[in-house]
Amino acid sequence: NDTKDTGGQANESNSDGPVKATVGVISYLTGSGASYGEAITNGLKLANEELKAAGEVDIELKIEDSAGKQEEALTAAQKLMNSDNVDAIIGPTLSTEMFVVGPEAELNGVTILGTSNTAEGVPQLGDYVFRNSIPETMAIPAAVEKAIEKYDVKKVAILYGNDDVFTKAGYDVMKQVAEDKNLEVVTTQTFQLNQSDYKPLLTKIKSLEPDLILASALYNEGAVILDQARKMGIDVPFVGGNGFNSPEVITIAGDASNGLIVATPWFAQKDDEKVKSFVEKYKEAYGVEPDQFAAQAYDGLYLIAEAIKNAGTNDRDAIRDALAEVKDFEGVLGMMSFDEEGDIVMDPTVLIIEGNKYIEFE
Amino acid sequence: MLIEQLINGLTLGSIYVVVALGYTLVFGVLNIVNMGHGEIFMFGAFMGVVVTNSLGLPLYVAFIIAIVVTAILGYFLERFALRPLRGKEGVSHLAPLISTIGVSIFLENAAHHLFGAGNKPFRTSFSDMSFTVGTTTIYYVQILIFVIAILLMAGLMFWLSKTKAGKALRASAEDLSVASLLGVNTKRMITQTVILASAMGGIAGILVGLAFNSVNPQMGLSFGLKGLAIIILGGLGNVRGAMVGGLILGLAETFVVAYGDSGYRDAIAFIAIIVILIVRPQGIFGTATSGSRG
Amino acid sequence: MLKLQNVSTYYDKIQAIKNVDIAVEEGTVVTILGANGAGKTTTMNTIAGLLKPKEGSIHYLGEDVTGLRPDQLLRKGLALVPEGRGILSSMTVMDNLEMGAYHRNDSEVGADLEKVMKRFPILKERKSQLGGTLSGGQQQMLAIARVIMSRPKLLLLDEPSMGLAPLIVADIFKIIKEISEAGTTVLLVEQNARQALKVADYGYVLETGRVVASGNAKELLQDDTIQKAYLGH
Amino acid sequence: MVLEVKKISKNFGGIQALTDVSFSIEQGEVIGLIGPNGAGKTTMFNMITAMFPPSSGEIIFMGKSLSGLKPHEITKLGICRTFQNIRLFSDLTVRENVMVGNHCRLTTGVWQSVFRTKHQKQEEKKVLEKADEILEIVGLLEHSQTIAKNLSYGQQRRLEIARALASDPKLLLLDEPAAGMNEKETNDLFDLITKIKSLGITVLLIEHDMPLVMRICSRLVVLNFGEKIAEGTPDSIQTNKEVIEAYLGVEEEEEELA
Amino acid sequence: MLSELINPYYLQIASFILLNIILGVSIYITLATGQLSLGHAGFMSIGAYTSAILTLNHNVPLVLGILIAAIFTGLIGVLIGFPALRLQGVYLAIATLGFGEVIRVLFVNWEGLTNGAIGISRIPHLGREILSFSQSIGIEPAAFGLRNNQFISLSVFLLLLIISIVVIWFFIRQNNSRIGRAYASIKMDEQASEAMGINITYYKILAFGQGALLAGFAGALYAHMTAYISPSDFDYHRAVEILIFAVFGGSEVIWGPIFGAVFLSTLPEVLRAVSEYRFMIYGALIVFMMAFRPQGLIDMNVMNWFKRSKSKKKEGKHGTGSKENQ
Ligand SMILES: Nc1ncnc2c1ncn2[C@@H]1O[C@H](COP(=O)(O)OP(=O)(O)OP(=O)(O)O)[C@@H](O)[C@H]1O
Ligand SMILES: Nc1ncnc2c1ncn2[C@@H]1O[C@H](COP(=O)(O)OP(=O)(O)OP(=O)(O)O)[C@@H](O)[C@H]1O
Ligand SMILES: [Mg+2]
Ligand SMILES: [Mg+2]
Repeated sequence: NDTKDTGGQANESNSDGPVKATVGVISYLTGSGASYGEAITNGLKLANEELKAAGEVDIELKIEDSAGKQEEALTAAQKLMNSDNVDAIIGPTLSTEMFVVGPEAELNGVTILGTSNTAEGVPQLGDYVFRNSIPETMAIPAAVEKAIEKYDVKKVAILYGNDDVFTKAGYDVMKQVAEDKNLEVVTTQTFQLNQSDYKPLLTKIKSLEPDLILASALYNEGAVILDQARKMGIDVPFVGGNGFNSPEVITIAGDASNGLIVATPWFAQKDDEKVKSFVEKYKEAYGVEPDQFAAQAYDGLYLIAEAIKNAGTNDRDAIRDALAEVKDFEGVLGMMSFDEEGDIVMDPTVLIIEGNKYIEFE
Repeated sequence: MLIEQLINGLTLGSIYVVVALGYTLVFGVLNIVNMGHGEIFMFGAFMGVVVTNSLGLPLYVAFIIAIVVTAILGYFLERFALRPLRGKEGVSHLAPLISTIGVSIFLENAAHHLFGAGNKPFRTSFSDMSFTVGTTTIYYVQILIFVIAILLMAGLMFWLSKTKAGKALRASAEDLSVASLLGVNTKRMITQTVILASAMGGIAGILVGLAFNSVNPQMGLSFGLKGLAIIILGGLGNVRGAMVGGLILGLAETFVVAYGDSGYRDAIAFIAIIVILIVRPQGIFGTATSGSRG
Repeated sequence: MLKLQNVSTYYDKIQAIKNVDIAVEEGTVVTILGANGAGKTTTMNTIAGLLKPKEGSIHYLGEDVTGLRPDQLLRKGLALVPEGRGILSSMTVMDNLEMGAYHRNDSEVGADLEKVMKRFPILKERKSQLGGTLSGGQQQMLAIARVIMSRPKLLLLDEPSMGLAPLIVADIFKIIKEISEAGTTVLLVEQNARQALKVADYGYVLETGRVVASGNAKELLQDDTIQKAYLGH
Repeated sequence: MVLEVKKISKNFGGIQALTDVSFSIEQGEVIGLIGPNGAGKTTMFNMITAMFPPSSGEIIFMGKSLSGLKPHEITKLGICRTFQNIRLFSDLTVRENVMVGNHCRLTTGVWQSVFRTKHQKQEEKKVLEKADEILEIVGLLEHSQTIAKNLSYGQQRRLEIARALASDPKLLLLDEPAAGMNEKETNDLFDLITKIKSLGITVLLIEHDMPLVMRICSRLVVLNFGEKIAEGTPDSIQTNKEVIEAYLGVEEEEEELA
Repeated sequence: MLSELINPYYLQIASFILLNIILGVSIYITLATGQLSLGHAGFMSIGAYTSAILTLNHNVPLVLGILIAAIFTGLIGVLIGFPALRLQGVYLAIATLGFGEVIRVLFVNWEGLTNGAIGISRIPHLGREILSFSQSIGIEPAAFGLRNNQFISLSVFLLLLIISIVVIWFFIRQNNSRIGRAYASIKMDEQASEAMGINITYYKILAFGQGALLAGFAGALYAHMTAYISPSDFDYHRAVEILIFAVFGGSEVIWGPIFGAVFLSTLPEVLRAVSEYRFMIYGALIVFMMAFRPQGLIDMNVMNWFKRSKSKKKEGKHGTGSKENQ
């Protein structure tokens, strides 16, 4: 309802129909991370349908694949900026890609909004670089704090994927948090993308009897880790990072997923009209529950649309300025604003999986 | 913990063995490293998922379907990626390597479309069955995997060294036209070999699904690379070498994680082969073929 | 027994033999002579099924066998010892001999093995040595012993005396005679024209892929032009 | 003395290919190395050219021991060989094959090659001339642009000799150059070896073609089962009982020489 | 006017194609002596990291950083070349693949130096450095009627174009010389080459070193073209991609890998429209290609044909490759 209000303000500027704009999307659509890209583009498409129907802005999405590779992301960005002359860009999916594309967008003066980049330093790439995904520095401490409160944690084991930016960045935060909270780290173990066998490291962790396991993993690996850990008799709770948070965890690990604590901007079961309607529509359109990637992308496009609306034009600079101005925007993720650097400001929710469901962790 | 890790290592090693045997067999006969084998193995694993989870059929059906499907894939691989290269003038020895890499790229991406990019659960009641000795829990799956690895190896070894067909296979490996002059139907022999190796990949795929509950389109690459390292470790085309190499690698990886730095786990295989190749270029069990003579 | 009619074989676009007609009667020894590159090996490989003729037909034992594979022909009793011997160099001498009997299922394989070992004692001595490490002459022995193991009805030999010591060359020709006397028909390609014509009943002369002369071996041996071209007089 | 072979033995994992073989070669000789198949003749070539190290013994070339040298160093010293199974660089042209043979007499390095210095240009010119000169000698000049694998067998044999000659050898080792040749081609080969001899190059020849060997060699060394069983002039070898028994055979010998 | 024509998108693609050409040539050089290396992604990463670390942490000028990186990688190549001598064919391929993987794992774990999986960002960017340099000497892109981003893309493209031409020229010259003949003969028959007086140890290592140097050089350029590198940029897929350039285009003549790099780097762009299926198409194409032209698209015959049709215009000279039998 808030959206409608803000929308109302902008209406005056486009008396002669909706503001037209082209938004480029760089997404990871082929290759091992295609599932992320798929969720993102689904979220975007859904948002755009709604926006079109609302009729205040008329956005055309130009979606390009980056295959998760920097060069391809860069080429895609160049294509969008210089051939398709888009007015703003959403994406790319990976922080590594953003590191390459961000400066180039800055140079071209095109606003770029990351909806899934959680590594440190992304908004700092330039004035035109924004993100609406919460960084791990925000999510992980929130989750760990709550877990410590509840379970009286003294000893933790840390587990992380060391060959991936996302999980490695998450680990750096976990290490810091453990230090800040005076937790004893009994062991730190690493694994690699697409690994199948986690038994050796879990066996070791089990023998050290931690009270809590901090696991910086993407859900793909994380779910398998949970499954193998529970089978082995490790029943302490897990705290995961952003990437661990996905309904897929429950699909893959089943009962074993219970006890996973994550802090997330996105909670599909939230008692909120917007969220409910989004989840419903998304399920209807794509047959699965939206994960945070879809939700962040969905909100991302709304944010861009808001900026375009407020700018009242598709001028690249005007869009940037308008986006920086966005305050307390109500999306499916919650209330969002940007700080000076272009990073998101919002409160994450801490969730735990219980009874094969995400519920709010109190 | 030592015993548990030992079991972990043996389980992993046994899976590596079954993957590596597929490579070894094809290399032994065709002198070709079949880079598509890993992806065929991955398809085997997905068959397990589809049959047990999506269709809800029992495990043994999964084995059968996986074997059939991977055998068919093997046939196509031979038919389209290997046969056209055979007996052609001016074919560099890299050509089959590249064309099977083409197959692997194709299959991996096809799997993305067919099954989705992420992990798929592979849960069967059998994979939860276990017994406990002292403080150690042993799963029946682990025993099954070990037994299958041993059986396949023993069967292959017997077949290659003791049977007529095995000898014919080795003859074909060395010189196709000579083998055919000696009465071997080389075309059929080769097709059968690739099919057999692929079916073994299918079995390996299911075993991985059972053991780790982790099936994804990328597993072909990660296991495939290990498989390659193993056949080099054990000596190309050597069945016993594949067995020993696989078990050693499984144990080594496990113990690096248990007592060393888990960050280097993926490097172990290759550090080992680099060392082995420098010390013993023909692999642990490879026989030094005296170079061509003057 | 064997009849080539109008056979032409190509390597890609290069025609190696042109409209070749050759006939081999049962129980005889027939030799094909010709300079280097004349197409002798091509002819032999075409007969044995290693190469597919582009034109013409091959009849063997009254049956059209054009285009059959070598293994199918071997089952019909047609065997070739290829140029360069075709030893399986990473297999032992014993394995090589056993591979000779690959297509046989009868019970006499063991006895045959004994027989050839007796005929070629050096092979018995070296039976677990790898084929590739034998010297040239030893390899030739092995190749012949191996083909005997397959009990051919028609035996094609491509330059069996190449690179062999005089004593062994004599031995080889003696063996060819023996094989022939034991009832096997032999088609022989030789550089050693004189000796080949001596053991042969009939001869063909190939020149740049064509049959330019043929006739009774004794007559060819006396023929002037043949003498000039191939016998070095 | 050009070459002195001193008590060379070679054992291949149990197979004694050579046992204490000694002989020597004088400047300008054509010497024959003969013996039954498997006697160790090719192995002797492999010892001289360091393809394999000998198990024991020493080889002296022009007063210098060859022990521990690499094959290419030996070529540089002035020994070059041909192979029993032809081993040409099959995708190179005839001329290029010969030019490769001359490699060890050239000195241009990477930079000179790329920047085409004067020195490089001169060398290249010289090597081209030299290649054509040698091709003329072996009678392959008209085929200089042909790809080696497209040559006929006899021509390939001659190209191998040409390639070896390009390295300016003092001693040339020929391993069964007449194998697979008919009598006419063998006669041409005789002429070629005579020509080589007249260039002052010493030749060590392995050959089973007895008429050729007897005509061209001034001396013969006979191996049997890795041991030297005789040495001497062709006449004395032909009548040597042991050689006849092991190698030449009785009847055949008469016929061959008829 | 000019600014209408210069589209950074196309220049970007073209620059990456040029980079791939250099990589293709780098693998061609090692292949020229018959050594198949799947370790070029590893060499590339060594070059990339060396130059990135030097320029970023030690304030080494960009040009110097790239050169040092290339030479350093070349030296590593020489070191690897020695054990590689003992290996042949598939053994060498897999051992070098292993080398690449070991390097990658090392870079993942050696956080103090490489920042681990997070990678190194804010590496001096080639184009942006050129821009600030030219601005410092008073040349503004606007003087040519260009926007800054156009100027950057254009200058990177031109620089790479010059480098590629020099590299190709260098190796063509080398090929048509004593060195090239030695390489070719080693590729065909090592033992025979040795017997003909060629120091195969020297040349094989030289080739391996040259290949590594070139891959390291390309890696350094890559680091400064994207301004960000992480270990996963140099994984198995990269190694295979480089090899495929050479084999797809043809590894007999230098134009093969060049053509392969151009064709295969353009393909994904062309297939953007069907981007979901492009890798399937890519894979199928490789299989198809090998079945019909296993020697690669450009081989000796194609080159001879080119040469012949050229020389035919000059004079009616006799062609090569025809059969001349007696
Ligand atoms: N694989 C091949 N590809 C192309 N041409 C070939 C091939 N094999 C043989 N030839 C050509 O075919 C012709 C006949 O060759 P073939 O080997 O049949 O001759 P040959 O009479 O057996 O000679 P030799 O006495 O040297 O064995 C020759 O011109 C030869 O160059
Ligand atoms: N690399 C090797 N490994 C094992 N045995 C070998 C090797 N090379 C040669 N031999 C053995 O050494 C012996 C001598 O072989 P060599 O090739 O020198 O004979 P040769 O005199 O050249 O015979 P031919 O005239 O048949 O070529 C043979 O018994 C052979 O089996
Ligand atoms: Mg022939
Ligand atoms: Mg010999």
